[in-house]
Order: sequence, then C-alpha cells, then structure tokens
Amino acid sequence: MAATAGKGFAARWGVHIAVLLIVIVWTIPTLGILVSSLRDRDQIAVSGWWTALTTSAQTGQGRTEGADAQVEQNGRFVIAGNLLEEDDARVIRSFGTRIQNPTEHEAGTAADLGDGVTLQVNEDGSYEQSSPTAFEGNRGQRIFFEAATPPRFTTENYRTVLFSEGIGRSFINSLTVTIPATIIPILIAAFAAYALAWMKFPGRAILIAVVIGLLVVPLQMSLIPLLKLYNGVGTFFGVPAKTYLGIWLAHTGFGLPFAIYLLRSYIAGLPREIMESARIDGASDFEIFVKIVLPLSFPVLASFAIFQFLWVWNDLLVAMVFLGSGSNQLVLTGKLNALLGSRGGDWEILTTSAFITIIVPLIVFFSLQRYFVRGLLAGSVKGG
Amino acid sequence: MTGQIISALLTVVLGVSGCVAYFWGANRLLDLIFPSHGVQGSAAIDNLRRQGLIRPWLFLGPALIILTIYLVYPVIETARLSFMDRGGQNFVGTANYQWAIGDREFRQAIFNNFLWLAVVPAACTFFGLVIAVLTDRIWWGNIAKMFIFMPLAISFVGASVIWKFIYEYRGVGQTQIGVLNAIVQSFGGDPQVWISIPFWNNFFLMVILIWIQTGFAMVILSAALRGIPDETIEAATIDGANGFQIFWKIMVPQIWGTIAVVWTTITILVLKVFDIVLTMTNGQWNSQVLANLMFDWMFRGGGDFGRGAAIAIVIMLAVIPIMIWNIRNATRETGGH
Amino acid sequence: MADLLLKDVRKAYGNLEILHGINLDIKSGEFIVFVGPSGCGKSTLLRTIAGLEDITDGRLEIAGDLVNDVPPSKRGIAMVFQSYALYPHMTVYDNMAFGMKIAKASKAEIDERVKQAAEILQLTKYLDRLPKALSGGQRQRVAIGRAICRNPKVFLFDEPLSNLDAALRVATRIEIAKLKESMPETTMIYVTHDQVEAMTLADRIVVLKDGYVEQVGSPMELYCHPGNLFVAQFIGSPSMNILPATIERAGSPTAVRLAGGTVAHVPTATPKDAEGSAISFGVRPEDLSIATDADGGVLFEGRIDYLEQLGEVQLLYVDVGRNGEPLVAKLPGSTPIERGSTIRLTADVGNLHIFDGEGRSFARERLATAA
Amino acid sequence: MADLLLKDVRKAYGNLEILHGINLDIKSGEFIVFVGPSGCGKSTLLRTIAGLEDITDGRLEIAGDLVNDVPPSKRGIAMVFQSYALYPHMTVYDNMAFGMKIAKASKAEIDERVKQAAEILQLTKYLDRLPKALSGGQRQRVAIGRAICRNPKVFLFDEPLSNLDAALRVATRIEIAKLKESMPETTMIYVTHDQVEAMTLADRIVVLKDGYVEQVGSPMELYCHPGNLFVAQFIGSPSMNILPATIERAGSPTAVRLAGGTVAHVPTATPKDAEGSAISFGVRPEDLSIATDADGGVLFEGRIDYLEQLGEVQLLYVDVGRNGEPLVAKLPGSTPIERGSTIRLTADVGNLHIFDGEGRSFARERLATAA
Amino acid sequence: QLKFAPGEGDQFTWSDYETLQQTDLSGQTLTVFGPWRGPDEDLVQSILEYFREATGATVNYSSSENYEQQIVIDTQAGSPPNIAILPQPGLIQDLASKGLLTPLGDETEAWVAQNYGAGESWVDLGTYKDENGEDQFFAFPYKADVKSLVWYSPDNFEDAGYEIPETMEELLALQDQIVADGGVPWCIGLGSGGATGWPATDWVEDIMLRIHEPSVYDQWTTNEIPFNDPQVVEALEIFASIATNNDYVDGGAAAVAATDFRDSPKGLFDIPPKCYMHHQASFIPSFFPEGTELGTDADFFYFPPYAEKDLGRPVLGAGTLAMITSDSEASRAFIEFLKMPLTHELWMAQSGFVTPHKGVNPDAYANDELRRQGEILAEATTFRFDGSDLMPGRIGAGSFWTGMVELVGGKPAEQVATEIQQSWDAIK
Ligand SMILES: Nc1ncnc2c1ncn2[C@@H]1O[C@H](COP(=O)(O)OP(=O)(O)OP(=O)(O)O)[C@@H](O)[C@H]1O
Ligand SMILES: Nc1ncnc2c1ncn2[C@@H]1O[C@H](COP(=O)(O)OP(=O)(O)OP(=O)(O)O)[C@@H](O)[C@H]1O
Ligand SMILES: [Mg+2]
Ligand SMILES: [Mg+2]
Repeated sequence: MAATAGKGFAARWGVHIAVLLIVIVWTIPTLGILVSSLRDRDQIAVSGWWTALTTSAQTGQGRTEGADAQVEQNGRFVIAGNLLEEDDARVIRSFGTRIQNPTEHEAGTAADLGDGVTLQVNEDGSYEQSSPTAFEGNRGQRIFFEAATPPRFTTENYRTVLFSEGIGRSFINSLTVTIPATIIPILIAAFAAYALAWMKFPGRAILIAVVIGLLVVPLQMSLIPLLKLYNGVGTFFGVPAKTYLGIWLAHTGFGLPFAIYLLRSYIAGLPREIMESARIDGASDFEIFVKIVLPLSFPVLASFAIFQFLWVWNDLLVAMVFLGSGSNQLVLTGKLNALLGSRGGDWEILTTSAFITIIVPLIVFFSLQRYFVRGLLAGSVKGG
Repeated sequence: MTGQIISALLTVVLGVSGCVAYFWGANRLLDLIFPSHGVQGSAAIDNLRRQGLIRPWLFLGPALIILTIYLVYPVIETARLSFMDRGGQNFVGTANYQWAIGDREFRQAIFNNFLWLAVVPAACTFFGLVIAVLTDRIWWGNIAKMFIFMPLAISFVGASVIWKFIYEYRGVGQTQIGVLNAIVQSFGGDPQVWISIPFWNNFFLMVILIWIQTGFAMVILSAALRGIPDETIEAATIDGANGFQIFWKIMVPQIWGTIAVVWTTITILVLKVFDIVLTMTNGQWNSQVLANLMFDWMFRGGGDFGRGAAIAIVIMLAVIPIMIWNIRNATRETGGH
Repeated sequence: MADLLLKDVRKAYGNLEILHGINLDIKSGEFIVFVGPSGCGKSTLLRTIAGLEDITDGRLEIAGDLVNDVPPSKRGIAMVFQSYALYPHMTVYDNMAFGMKIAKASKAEIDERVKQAAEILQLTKYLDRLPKALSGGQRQRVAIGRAICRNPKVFLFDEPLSNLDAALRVATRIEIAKLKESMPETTMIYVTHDQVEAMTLADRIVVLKDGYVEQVGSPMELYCHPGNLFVAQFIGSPSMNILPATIERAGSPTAVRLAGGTVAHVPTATPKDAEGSAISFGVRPEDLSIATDADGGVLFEGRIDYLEQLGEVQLLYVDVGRNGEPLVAKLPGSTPIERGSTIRLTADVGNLHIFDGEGRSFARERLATAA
Repeated sequence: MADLLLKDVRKAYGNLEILHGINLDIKSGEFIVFVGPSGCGKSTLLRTIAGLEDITDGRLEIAGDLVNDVPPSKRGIAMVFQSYALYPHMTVYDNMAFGMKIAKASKAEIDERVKQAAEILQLTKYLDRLPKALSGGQRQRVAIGRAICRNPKVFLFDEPLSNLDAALRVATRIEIAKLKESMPETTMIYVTHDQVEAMTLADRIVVLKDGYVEQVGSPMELYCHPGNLFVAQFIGSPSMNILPATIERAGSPTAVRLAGGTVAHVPTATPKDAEGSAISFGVRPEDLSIATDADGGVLFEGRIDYLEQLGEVQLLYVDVGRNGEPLVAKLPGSTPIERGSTIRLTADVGNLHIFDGEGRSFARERLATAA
Repeated sequence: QLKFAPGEGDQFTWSDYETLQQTDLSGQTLTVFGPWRGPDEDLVQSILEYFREATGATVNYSSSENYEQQIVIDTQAGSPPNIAILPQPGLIQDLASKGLLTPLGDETEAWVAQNYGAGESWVDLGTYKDENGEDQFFAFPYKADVKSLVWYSPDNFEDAGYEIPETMEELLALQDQIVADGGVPWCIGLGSGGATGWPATDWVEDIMLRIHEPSVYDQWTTNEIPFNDPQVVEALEIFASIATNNDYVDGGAAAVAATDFRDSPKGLFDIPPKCYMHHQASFIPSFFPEGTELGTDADFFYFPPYAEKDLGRPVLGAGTLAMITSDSEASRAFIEFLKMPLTHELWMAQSGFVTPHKGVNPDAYANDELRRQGEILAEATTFRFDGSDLMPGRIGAGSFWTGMVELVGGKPAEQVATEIQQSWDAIK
C-alpha cells in the first residue's frame, strides 16, 4: 500500500503540514522544559522561557566603587570602573540612578546628578563619575541600567545533576528494577491473555471482567496491605522485606491488569485460521503461543513494553516503598528527587532531571518502534 | 561500580529467566505427567483432555496469583477499611459513605470527574488516533511520534513545572512568564489566573492530561493501525473513498476494539489520576477530583483510612459500567471462537 | 488404518444449522471428493472432520474411535485451508517445516521433505520469501506443500487448486494422485469445484447440497446414473439439459413424450403407476450430436441462438421453444456450424435420463442395490 | 471512452523486477483476459493499472491521459481482488453499497443495484451477514458484487470465479458477459486460470510469462496459431503434445521427421535455411484421433499407459517412447479403449504445429502481418 | 569526613563529642527518616557523620518528596525507620494515636523543659495522646524556624528613606507611605502546588498572636474556640485587608493566590522594585536571586506587635521534631545525641539553623542574620508553634489552606471561617 500511486498536492503536503502543526503544539511545553533546563533559576522565574531564545532587554544594577577609588583629575574627583564583568556579553542601553526610573539616561551620555556631579555609563559598562567635591563613604553610587542581554544558557544544571554523587549507582538500580519489571509482566500477561483469548475453560468471561475491574485499583490503596505482607513474609523467612524480587513483583502486579487487557484484545483478533492451522500441524497450546502468537503480537508487546518501562522508570512511590529510600537503593528518579531542596523550588533541577530521565524511555520507544510493522498478517489468509 | 553492574545483570538475568523457566517447565511437566506423545490411542486422548483442563490454569496461574496478592487482596482490604474509622480499628458501618454523600467537596469531585470523563478519554483517543494515522504514512512519522510521545516520558514533576509556566500569572501590565498569558497580553487581553477560574480551570487541568496521554493513545493505536489489512484500504481507494472516508469508514471500524481498549484505559486513568490536580491546584477553586480527594483523606496529616477507602470504593464502582461494556465487547469478539 | 465414520453429524452456528445429519462411511485409503454448490457446507464438513469445529450433534469416528472431543492435533490429519492460513511471519520454508519441527523430525529429514515438496510445487525459488511477497497461486501452493510435508493418516484439502493455472493445476493434480498412490493407507478428502479434478481423483464423490448429502458414488456412477436432478445437473459441464416431459408408456423401455411432441424411448424401467405423470427428461450437452438423415430419432430441432467456440469443442445454445431457456449442445470444434441456422439434434438412447416429479431418478432403485 | 495504453511498463519490488516492460494497447470497450502461469505478474499488472502499485518505469495512459500519478480513486475503475479484500466490519450489503455511498448515490438507487447484484450472485440470503460468516465462494461473490454495483470506466477482475462451483461459475460468467454487453463502452480486464473463461469471455487474450507479454490475440488465434511453444502449451487443456523433430524438407508444406521416424507434411511455410534443423512438433490431444486403416498418415503408435475417464471424453496417456513422457490424447468418452492396449493415432495436418529451435512458431510471420 | 575537626574551634562544645564516643554502637544500624532533601540533606548528613564517627553505628538517612505519605505507609505497614523527624505536629499526633511512636520518657521531657527557651511550650509541642488517650512526650524538638520575619531590601529602604517599623502601627503607616510614593508595599505569594495557601496561614497566625492573648491562640489551634469565632475572624480580616487590596500587593489581589511563594520574594529585588516587604519564615533566602547577599542586599526585621495592645514580643515559629518510630539502643542514643549542644552548634555553624537550646554557644552561629534570628527566638515573650501545623492535618494542611485561597479570592472572612469550622466538625 505504501506504493499507491500519486496523490494530489493537497494530500501530499497537507499531511505533512498537519503533522508539523500538531507536533509544534505538542512540543511547545516540552521545549519549555528544555529551555528552562538550560537556564538558571533566577531567569526561569523572571522571564518567559521563550524570551531566552532571543536578545532581551533586562534591567540590572551595580554600584560605583567606594570613595577610596577616586582620583583627582583636573580638579574634579573621578571614580571610573566597569559595571559589567570582563566576559559579560550584555550591552547597556540606558541607565539611571533611581531605582524607580532605571532607564532615565541613554548609555554614553553624561547624566547630571546635581551638585555638579555627573555620571556617564557607556555601552560596554564602563562608567565615569565625577564630582567637584571629594566622594565620601565606601559604598558607591547605585546605578541601575537596562542592558540588551543576548541569549544566555548554562549547562550548569546538567553538570549538577549528572555528576552528583551516586547517580551512576541509582542509574543501575533503576535498570535493575526496570528491565525485569518490564519483561516479567509481559511474559505473564501474554500467557494469561492467550488463555483468555483462545483457550476454553470455565469462568473465562468472569476473569476478563475481573481484570478490567482491577485496572482501576488505586495504587495508593495497595501499598500498606502489601508492605505489611512483605514485612510478614520477610520476618517469617528471616530475609529482608525490601528486595528487588519484591519490587519486580509489585510492578508486575500493578502493570498486569493493563497488560492482560491490552494483550488479550489484540491476541483475540489474530486470524483464527492461523491458530487452527498450527493446531492441525500438531502444535500444543504452548507451542502455538510461543511460535505463532508471540511473534505475531510483537506490535502490541512492544507498545506495552514501552509503557511498562516508562511507568517503572518514572515511578518513585513504589520504589521508595518496596525498595527503600536509602542511598544504596535509590532509583534514578529517587536520586534526582533527592537533589531537590526540601521546599521544591529548584525548577532548574526539576526540568533538567525531567530531561535526563526522558532519554532512556525515548531510546526504548525508538528501538521498539520498529516492531510496529505494517501488514504483519499480510498474505496469511484470504477473504475476511 | 563494575561489581554492581555485574550483580545487577545477574539479578536481571535471574529474574527474567526464572519467569521463563516457570512457563517452560510447567508446560513440560504437564506434558510429562500426562504424556500425549508416545502413548497409545485413548490414553493419549484422555491425557490430552486432562492437559486441556489444566493448561489454561498453568498459563493463567502466575497472573492470577499476582493479581490476587497485589490487587484483589488490597481491594478487599480497602472495602473492609471503608467501613472502619479513621485509624482502621473500629467498625463504623456505612458512616463513611454517608459522610461522603453529604460532603460538598465530594459532590464537587463527582461533578468534576464527570467532566473529566467526558472530555479527556475522548480527546486523547481522538488526537492519538489522528496523529497515529497521519504519521503512519510519512517518512518522518517516527520522529513526529517521538515528539508526541515525549510528554509521556517526562516525569510528572517535570511536566507540572512546565505547565505551571504555561498558566503562570503575573499582574496586569507586568512581563508575563506564562506562555498563555503572554499570548493573551500580546493580543491586548488581560492576563488571567487560569487555574483559579472555577469550572473552566477543570479544562485547563484536563489539557495537561490530554497533552500527556495522547502519546499513550497514539502508540497503541498506531500498533493497531499497522495491523489493518492494506487490501481493505486499497479496495476502499478503488471504491473512490477519500482519505477521510477511508479513515472513518474503513480504518476506525477495523480497529474499533483497540479504540475501546484505549478509551477504557484512559477513562480508568482519569478516575485514578490525581497528581495533576494535586500539584496544580490541590482541588482548590472547585477543581477537586475523586482520586485527589481520596489521596487527601488517605495520607494528608496522618489520614483517615476509612474515608479514603470509601472514596476509593466509589471510584471502583464507577468502573462497573465500563466493565460491562467491555465484557460485552469481549464476548461478541469471541462469540465465533 | 484410518477409516472415517460420520453418523448423523450436525453442525450449527448458533441457531443456524449448516450440516443436517451427515452420514458417511469412508474406508481407509479412499480418495473422497466433496462437491456441491458454494455455501453448501463442504468446508464446514471438512473442518468438522478436522476437529476445528465442535460437532453439534452426532458421532465422528476415526479408525473406530469416537473422536468428537479429540483435539485436531491428535486426529492425525493434515489440512489445506481454503483461505490458505499461512503463518505470515514465517518463510515459505518454515511454513512447510513447521509441522515436522513440532513433531520433532530430524533437520535432515525436514530439509529433504520440504525441498521435495517445493520441487513438486515449483516453489523452490520462493523458499525464503514471506507469504506476503507471493502471488495468490504461490500462496496456495505453500498451503498444499505444508500439508504434503507431513505424514498424516488423513489428508483434508479444501479447494487446493482453485488459484492455479491450468498447467500447474494438472501437474499438481497428478502429484496429488501420485501422493495418494504412494500412500495407499492414507485417506484423502478433497473439496473442489473442478469437475475434472473430481472425476479424475476421486474413488468416490460426495455431492452435498444445503447441508445434506445428495449422492455418494464413483465418478462414472454419478456421471452416468445421477440419483436425482440436482446431481444430474451438478455433475458435468455445461450441465445436463433438463426438459419437461410426460411418460407416455411406462415399463422398460419407457416412452417419454417431450414438450415438442417428440417421443423418446428411454431404456429405463418405470413403474406402471407413473404412466401419464409429468417427469423431467435429461440429456447432457455432450451426448447430443447432429442428426444425420439416416438417424430416425431427431430429438430436438431449433435455431442456434448463440455459439461459443472453445477451440476443440463448441457450445451451441439452441432455442427449442422452452421460454427462451436454450438447449445446450457440445459439438466437436471442427463441425462447421453457423449461428442463426437451424439444427437438428439427436442422442444415443442409452444416454437419456428421466426423473420423477420430485426429481429422483427412475433408475435409482438399481443404483441403490448397486451401491 | 476508456482506452488503456501501457508503454514499457515496469514494476519492481526492491531490486526484483516483476514486470519487464509491458506494452499493451487496450481499446475502449474491449474485454481483455490476462492468462499466464501462477506468479507471472498478472495480479501485479492489474494492480499497476488500478494504481495500487507505483509504476517503476514506463507510461500508463487511460483515455489518452497519462495516469502514472493519478490516485486509484480518480481512475474510474472497479476491481475484484484475488484475495477478496472485503471490509470485515461491514455486512455483505454494506460491502456492496460502499462504493455507491461514497459516490453519493441515492438510497433507492443503491438499494436497487445491490439487490440486483445480490440476486445475480445468489447472495440475497446473506445480505445481512458479515464476511467472516460466509463460505469461501460466498466471499468471492461479494467481492464480485462490490465491483459490479459500481459503474466504472474500467473493470478489473482478478480470478473472480476461482472459488465458485461449476454451475455458479457458468452462471456468473454469463452474467459478466451480459454486463459487458450492456456496457459496450466499459473496458474489462480479467485475470483467470480457466481456459473456458478466457476463451468465452475475451475479445483478446494476453498471455504473460515471467513478467513478459508472450502473445496477444483473439482466443481462436491463440488456439489455432500459437506464436510460440509457451503459448501453444499454455492454451488448451490438456496442453499440446510437443515432440522433437527435424525438418526434412523446408518449404510449404514442410516435411517433418518425428523421432519415431514418421514423416508428417505440415502445411506451414518454412525458410530454406531451416532444412535439417531440430524443431519442435506440436499436436493438441484433442486433435488426435484413432487412425483407421483407411488413413495413410499414422503419426504415433504406442501402448496406453494410463487412461482417465472424464465422462464425455477420456484422456489417453500413450507411451510413444519419449523417455516415459506420455503423449496425451483426448478421445470421445464413448470410444471403447483398454488400458495396456496399443493404439495408433493420427491428426489432421491442418492441426499440426511446428516451432523453431527457439520455440517460435514458423507460422509467426503470417501472424505478425495478420495482427 | 567531618566538617569541623573535633577539638578545633572553641565555639563548639567538643566535650560532647567525647561523651558520645563512650557509646559504642558499632554493628548497629540506625535509620533516620526526615524531611530534608537536596542541600538540606547534605547538612543533616554532616551532622549524622559525627554520630557515625563517634559511635560506630551505621546511619542511613532517607527522605522523599512524598515523605508524609511514605512515613504513614512505612509505619502502618510495620517497617518504620528508627527515627522519624517530621515538621507536622498534626501528623505526629496521628502516628501517636495509632500507637506507632515510642514515648521518650519523663527524663527527656524534663530535660526539654529545662534546657529550651520557653521550655514548657516546647514540651507541649512534643506531647501527644497515645492510643489510650494518655498524654506522652513523644517528639523531641530539634531545629527551629522563626516565622515572624519581614524581609526587605535595605538599599531600597534607604533610597526611599523608609525606616524599619518598630510597631505594627508604624508598619501599617509605612504601608500607606509606600503606596503614596507610588510603590507597592507587599509581595505575597500563596502558590505551593498542592499546599497552596499555607503562607497565608503564617500571616494569620502572626496576626492572631499580635491581637489576642496567646491563650486565645491555643484555644484556636485546639478548636476550643471555633474557627469562626469573632477573634479569629478579626485576624482573617486584617490579613484580607492587606492581601486583597490591589494597592498593597504586587500584581493585585488576583496575583496573590497565583504566585508561587518561592517566586514572590524576587519582587523585592526587581528594578524597579515590585514591592518593598515580604513576610516569610527564615528559610526564604534560599529563594532570593543568586548572588543576593544577606545583610547588604537583603535583610529582615521582626514582624512587630501592636504598641497599643501590649502583648509583648510574640514569636511564631516552626520546627522539626524527632521521634522514635522503632525503638533500639541506637535510637535512644540518637535522642541523647540531639540533646547535646554540639549537635546544634554544628548545624548552626553552617546555615539555616536556629535553636531554642539555651546551652549552645551563640558564637557558633554562622552569621549575624542567624544570630539575630536566634535572638528573636530568645527574646520572645511568647513562642507559638505554627498553628496550622498544630491543627489536624485535614484542617491545618487542608481546609485552612483552601480557606485562605478563598479569602484572598474575595470571600468574606466570616464565611471562610465558618466553612473551615464545618470541615473541622466533620472530622470530629
Ligand atoms: N511484495 C512482493 N515482494 C516481492 N515479490 C513479490 C511481491 N508480491 C509479489 N511478488 C512476486 O511477483 C510475482 C508476480 O506476482 P503476481 O501476484 O502478480 O502473480 P500472479 O500472476 O497474479 O500469480 P497468481 O496467478 O499465482 O496469482 C510472483 O512471483 C511473486 O512472488
Ligand atoms: N461463522 C459462521 N456463522 C454463520 N454461518 C456460517 C459461518 N461460517 C459459514 N457459514 C455458512 O455456512 C454455510 C456453509 O459454509 P461452508 O464454508 O462450509 O461452505 P462451502 O461449501 O465450503 O462453500 P464454498 O464452496 O463457497 O467454500 C454457508 O452458507 C455459510 O454462509
Ligand atoms: Mg469452502
Ligand atoms: Mg494473482
């Protein structure tokens, strides 16, 4: 079908444009996170993230040096210096000495501050203040200015996050939790889904109903009874209650209803003749499942794998409860979370961690995408 | 570090292979106990019949056990707690439910939940479907999909930060750092405190969930779309159907089962979702929803398990119609089997 | 040993009964062909035998054992599905090897048998392809290959050659015949629409109609002595011409008066009480020939309405005044005939058929005793 | 007006070229039949014409317009797919009505046309069913019904009758012929494996092989004057007997010496330089007859190896010493013949064919000028 | 790695360290669960390090974004940490009443009464009803926050010529003065995600302590007087008169609820300034723009009392309380550790730590600001713990918050108070 002969101009470009529009709308918030993760906290809170991409006018303030920096020139006392740091890329447009009016004077002009005192601030930040009388005090004049600020980004946030202590360990912890917690439910659910779709036994309809019903069980409700159970089992066998096995099973449990539900609906839709044909070829249910159903269910297995991976990867609560919150057991999300201050204002860290955690799921998404093959069933049956 | 990697690898391999070993071994064992190969005539057939009785349960076994422990047992526990007092120690009859019915916030939450249920699943499924279809046939479709998928992968906290910065409000005339208000202001409008406008704020919160969950719908639906036999689409093209007609009349009906799955899943998710409400408004400005209310009663300030459990049970009861609808679907599908 | 016994087998989908009590006794090693109009239940019957459909009622025995509840894999069958039912994710090779792999055959044996089947079916070039990259006929051949690679007690073929071209069809048909010959113990049940296949392959043909068995018999039996109107018309192509007639004189031979007034003397015995009753008179197109003057018995005379040249033969549609329904005659392609001209046709009396008011053949008593 | 012009049309899947430059000029209102061995590219060619496959190279014109890039829906075609391609979620009625609904036909008109098509195809009972509850033949009929409900400029049929029983097949074939007659302007392109269909329906037959056009011509032309060995063997069933021979004397008639030593005088002109060259000699089974003593020219003599009774005719497989490859003869069913006996066969010299070393007919020059 | 080498620096009471070394806990594990994360976690770890070093115990500290939820789950499920440190008395009450806490004993109770400034109020704070309804001392206060602070920019005050108000009357006058000068007096931001509204509760509590006797405050937090008592409504109205006055708050009343509490102090430092004052607890400097120097660029003053009411210098504060959730030798030793002045001094010497412990050396404070906060705490005639924390969670971390949002949204104080009272009634 991919080869169907030509389409009109509208059809050919319309789709591209429509998709592009949707993608843009969808990406704006994500882009916001990305940009924010490259800014420092102060910027995040004072200007919209989209302004970070362009040169913007921002106000700043500085102070002239104290009286001890003054030199006497031609009978006037002069203090000279620079408001900006050496490598500051800002260009000063205007300045003022009263905070209420920071743009009173244009850069490069001399402002009369009264009593014969003049102040000139140039675009590059250099200033010269001169006065007929000697300056006093070691706190200089406050100068406010408006400067054109070129886009400023920092990778500092990423460095903070990526090089924080123990991040490697929590990354491995996360993988240790996530990989089995993705594969185990797939296996268990696929078998169950096959049984619910293609095997005959009493109570099948009821089981399907139960599975759907269990979809809705709020995770929070299960935590306490389960942890109690774990502790009970732990003390009974004299083993720690919080183990990897425990968290795998927990994630498996929470992911199963959806997995069974999704897989069953797909597996039930496979052409019946193929299954029958295998049956006639002498295959047992187990063989049919492994050799026919599994390969043909790749698209749906892949999509479930993507989600389960994602949920487990981004999960914090279950990991904290069933694995523990000590620094040795911390999963990546937990670790990143621990980087945030107690009052959670560290948006730059939040956005940065959001971007760091996104990478692995995206890789998973991309690598599983190719199992979304078209026409997997093509050529198998005629009619229908 | 390497030591840790090795032990992690070992754990992973052990965990996964244990699971594989169960299924393989259990089936093998069944074949050994009731052999059907190499046994003559009716014995083989009898054994086969026995196998047929047992095998479904081998397949279902682990799932059932895990579901029972991890979900059924907690549900029963929850149901029990919903008749208990706040500490879960004393039986209080239906007091918790009576309280709920009389509670203004609870009724508010029910109303809002209906709004959510009406909008979010439909919107997610619709957008997901449209995107899945559109991206399916262009060369950069996978990349486009990745962008739609991204919100799902961004941790929830990350997402909530950015939506904060979308709805952020600064006083009239100030520089807006929220995209929405910046746009409104640039068109000469007055900035709004979006999330505090009662009733409408529900929709602003819904947008977030739609933004996140569309990727979910998209992924599942694109897997399903790929399964549609191309021939039927070709036949429709030849019958003169245009893109829209093919979409609505040929593709959608054929993946109807999957659409139902996506719809159901998102509906249930909507019933369960509380983090959006929690982080954005915590139910203030009339934006409460059941799940957040439940969470609130369960864990806030020590919690009241009784009431939390009662709300949880209400949430679960809300799923019953969806359950019935799904079972109907399932039996219709399998009717021919 | 693979006798098959069907006793009053019924199959219903919901309330809709498709098979209404089928009785068949198939001997081990027989080659049985099911024919019947589209939708009469051939595939259903085959699927029932395979165990793919539950039997709603009745008994199915294979080799003496009741197998109503035996799963397909234990019935020792191989089947070619009408809709192919290929494994879409496996190559042609794997599709054919699957059954043997399941049966744990050795690699070498699998390879040999697959290669051999591929050779026969001219699939060798395509062994590495997936079904979706095959043409319709190639897919069908894979489906056949899959069945013949295995070594079952019973073969079930559901229209296995429908998508093949004539040459391949003949070749494959002959291969199937050979296969049968090489496995004298194996029972084959074959559904087809092709008369030639049915006639050449079958030991016995089962004619089905609307879920009932109409007649069972050897090909020639069905051709020469159809038990009823339906079978008479169904077997043979173009089908037998049926004309209304009345029995002028019963007995043996029977004198039959055709609508046109001609009287034919059919060497079939009729009971006395049938005299004067309205009957159907049948004659096959190929049994008709041009009446030479020498021939006394001109049966029909009419204008040639339409003429189809098929090369070796030609089909004549002759208007004999049956409300526009033409009489069909099949004459050698070489006979010089012109459309529009009038023609006189006759037939050997031995090839004339008569059926009573309910469509049953008057010769059926004899058939019944012969069966 | 729906002339179709294919100019050097090529189609490749990846590196695999399936169609190697097809040239065809189809006149508006013609009935064209594609025949060819399984996998030769018939479906592919049809799909290319429909616009379902991109043309890799070449030009496709419909009614004078280049349509290489015109989408299928704009080409004014209806198509019956080899694999049916029914809409699984629609009832039979909706399947058939879909095209018209799309075209915004009135309810009444849709209803009328669907009902009428269902009547013709004997589907009336099944209008409310979903495809999955139909038999194979019923599904195929729905696919046909879907096409004939519409009113296209070009009809494309891909083996539309392969799953139908003989009677229905004839009936449907006649319906298609009638349909064609009622729409003289409509072009029909039809893929089939059935000789009878090809011969009876076609204005012209296109013989394809491995993605090349072998010969195009009217049915009788192909039958009587096959352009090459392939066509000669492909058209006609059982296929033409081909035997090695040498030209003893070129000219007209040509004297040909068969392997057995017999000399036949074939009334085909051969060039002088062909004298002494090894050629192929062909004779159709149905052109063979038992040599009476009166006949001078006994062509073959041999033992009857195998005998197939088809009712009206019988097929004889005669061992004439060609390394076990038998000569096939088709004789009237009534001729009394016994397996194992020796038989002498002859044929009318007008029905003998000779082909040069490359398999081309010696008569082809005449054909070429005639075309 | 110990932050300050034992024995070095005489601002530390190093003798405590030697005492601590007497306790040998090697081989024992102590799990501590606390609210501190990020930079705060580094601080608490630096303190725990001394405990590890001296006793040989393994100390695992953990925290979580959902720590309130987590502690409930862990204790309920029977796998609690040894020590839980929590800032919410309401939550502690809950744990205590379910019998999940171990009493610290009379001795510790007496120790707090003796050694902490305003000791009795701290003892009250640590005393909760156990599952039998009996009062027990469960929670040991460690680390306090001073809430009665107003932050401002000295430069801006100087430029505008404003004086630090010494009384509430002066503060209210200053407010009008600023408006008259074309400025905006206050930045108020109540936004805090799920906890939106809480900064307003601090305002109301501070006002309560300034218009009524402390006993009224206590009656209020225990609901002995209803929430909609006129005395409470009065406090709400005073707050509303500021927060809903478009002239008084940056961005106008609408912005109050919408602005995040972490963003709102930034208005102090904008050019031109968006506001001149910001009422917030001692932790807020972490949200000041980077490079803001305390003392020069930003400073605080005590939220003054009404001169006419003569209620002394009330101070509103908060703090974290340590409890034994799983008793062990190490847990006990840890509580002893918390009693040591050294444990307080070590944190004081870093940042963000104020303590009512009278035995600590004030020299240990890392800077003047902390020291001044410590002084405010020490000079307090009345110290009251954050009222919303004292109230049951459903109120203090629920309807009180939402009520405040509604209040600034323009709902009459009377009605807001009545609704909060109703929700309180609902959980009785
Ligand atoms: N997707 C594909 N990729 C590669 N080869 C293909 C593909 N589809 C078809 N083919 C090959 O192209 C050739 C022509 O196929 P096509 O379907 O046109 O044959 P056909 O003439 O219709 O045969 P049949 O009569 O068996 O239906 C076949 O050999 C087939 O294997
Ligand atoms: N799932 C079903 N539900 C209801 N009716 C069905 C179902 N499957 C088949 N039928 C009906 O049963 C009848 C017999 O079908 P079957 O497939 O056995 O026919 P068949 O003889 O194989 O025909 P064909 O030659 O066309 O393949 C048909 O009329 C068909 O419509
Ligand atoms: Mg069939
Ligand atoms: Mg084809």
